[in-house]
Amino acid sequence: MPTILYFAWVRDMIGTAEESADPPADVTTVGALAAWLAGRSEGHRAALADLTRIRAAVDQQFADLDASIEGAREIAFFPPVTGG
Amino acid sequence: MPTILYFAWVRDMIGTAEESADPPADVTTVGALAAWLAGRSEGHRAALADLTRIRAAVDQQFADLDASIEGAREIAFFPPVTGG
Amino acid sequence: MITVAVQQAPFSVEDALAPLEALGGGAVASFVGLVRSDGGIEALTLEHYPGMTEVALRRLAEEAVARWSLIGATVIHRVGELRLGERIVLVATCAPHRRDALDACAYLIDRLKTDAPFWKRETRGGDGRWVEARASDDAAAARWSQPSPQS
Amino acid sequence: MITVAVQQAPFSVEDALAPLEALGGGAVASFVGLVRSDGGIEALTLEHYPGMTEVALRRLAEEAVARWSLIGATVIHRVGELRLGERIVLVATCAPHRRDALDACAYLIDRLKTDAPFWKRETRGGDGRWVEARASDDAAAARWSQPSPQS
Repeated sequence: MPTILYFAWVRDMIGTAEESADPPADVTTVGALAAWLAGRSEGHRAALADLTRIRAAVDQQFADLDASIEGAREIAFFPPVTGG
Repeated sequence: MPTILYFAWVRDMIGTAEESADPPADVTTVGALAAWLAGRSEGHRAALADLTRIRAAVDQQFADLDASIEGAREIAFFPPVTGG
Repeated sequence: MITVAVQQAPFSVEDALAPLEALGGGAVASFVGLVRSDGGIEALTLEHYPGMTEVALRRLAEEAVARWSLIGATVIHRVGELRLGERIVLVATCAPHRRDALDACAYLIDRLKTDAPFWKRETRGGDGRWVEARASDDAAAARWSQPSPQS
Repeated sequence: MITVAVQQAPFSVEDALAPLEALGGGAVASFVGLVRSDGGIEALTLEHYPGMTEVALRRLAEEAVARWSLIGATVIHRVGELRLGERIVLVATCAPHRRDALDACAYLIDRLKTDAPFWKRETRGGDGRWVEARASDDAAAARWSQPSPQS
């Protein structure tokens, strides 16, 4: 059961930085997980409505929406990065 | 009557860092001045024999061999620069 | 030699460069990014993804070291609350040839902007706002993916 | 803001960058060149053309400021006897955009190598020898004469 992390305005909108998730078996990709998480609350829905504005990491590596989440321990959703 | 300056190995070979010169009227360019100075001593001849190895400045601005020395107060001869 | 630090504390450029200078490469290039006022910014808050950040920065540094045969690379990135004029980031490189050090330094800051999990929140007139990513940063990072972009 | 110094004394990178960082540009790039051992060099002696050197360096800095809309540029070059590992030169630039700061920094060190009247004499095994100019330095400086060399 992977840990889900949120950063920056994704976290602000969802209202939590970390939660656990036990998605159904047919949720196998990052994008499918986001869509499934969007049903959890109004905040989740608002934050994850437009996935073009969202980036993700699977086990601390950047991952596309079609990346597999199989066996993942930690999946993070966040806005495009703005460091430096 | 311009002051002539020499730097680096040009100075070492000539044996002086600075001298004055009163070239004849037909010596009007940097290259002609170098050829004329070459006659001053064995050191001058050796240092200024191959002008492809020599760079020059007229009044503290880099100058080509065909640059005019008319009215110049200070003319310098030196090897290609190697700073930085 | 690769050094990566993600820290709240300010850093000294002199101290950051000293280990690179001591490597004997002869050429040390560096870039420092600072909080600038840009239309009334009073402060920046830098958030990051602990754990992933350090790994991402180290990977970027390793790529730079391999691509330009660097002797050393250093990345320091601050997080937390930063005031106007404070240093945010330093990247520095050491190589035997200046062109390698300079190109690798540009590469590191360009890639850091798009490939390390940091997020800026700026404060203006007391109000906070998350900074939007810029297409120009994506373009700057992308130019390093082309073969021989500098030649 | 242009700062040019030709000096025997060592310099601090921290102190050299501080005035540039204080300009509020947000992006400060710098390059430091040091004496490296290169096959047994024990020391370097840097000679220059007093008067002309400062003018030449200031002109290079002015060209960089104009070409990249810099807010500031600093060049410090040491002369006299330098030991292994000592800093020889620092060039640094400040701009609102990192690309301008980085490109102008590369320009300054490339052009300084061919357009400022310094000469290096190296000592190996007690023997002194004037360093020969390198064709690669001419090529590096020449690339800035081409239109839009970086794009």
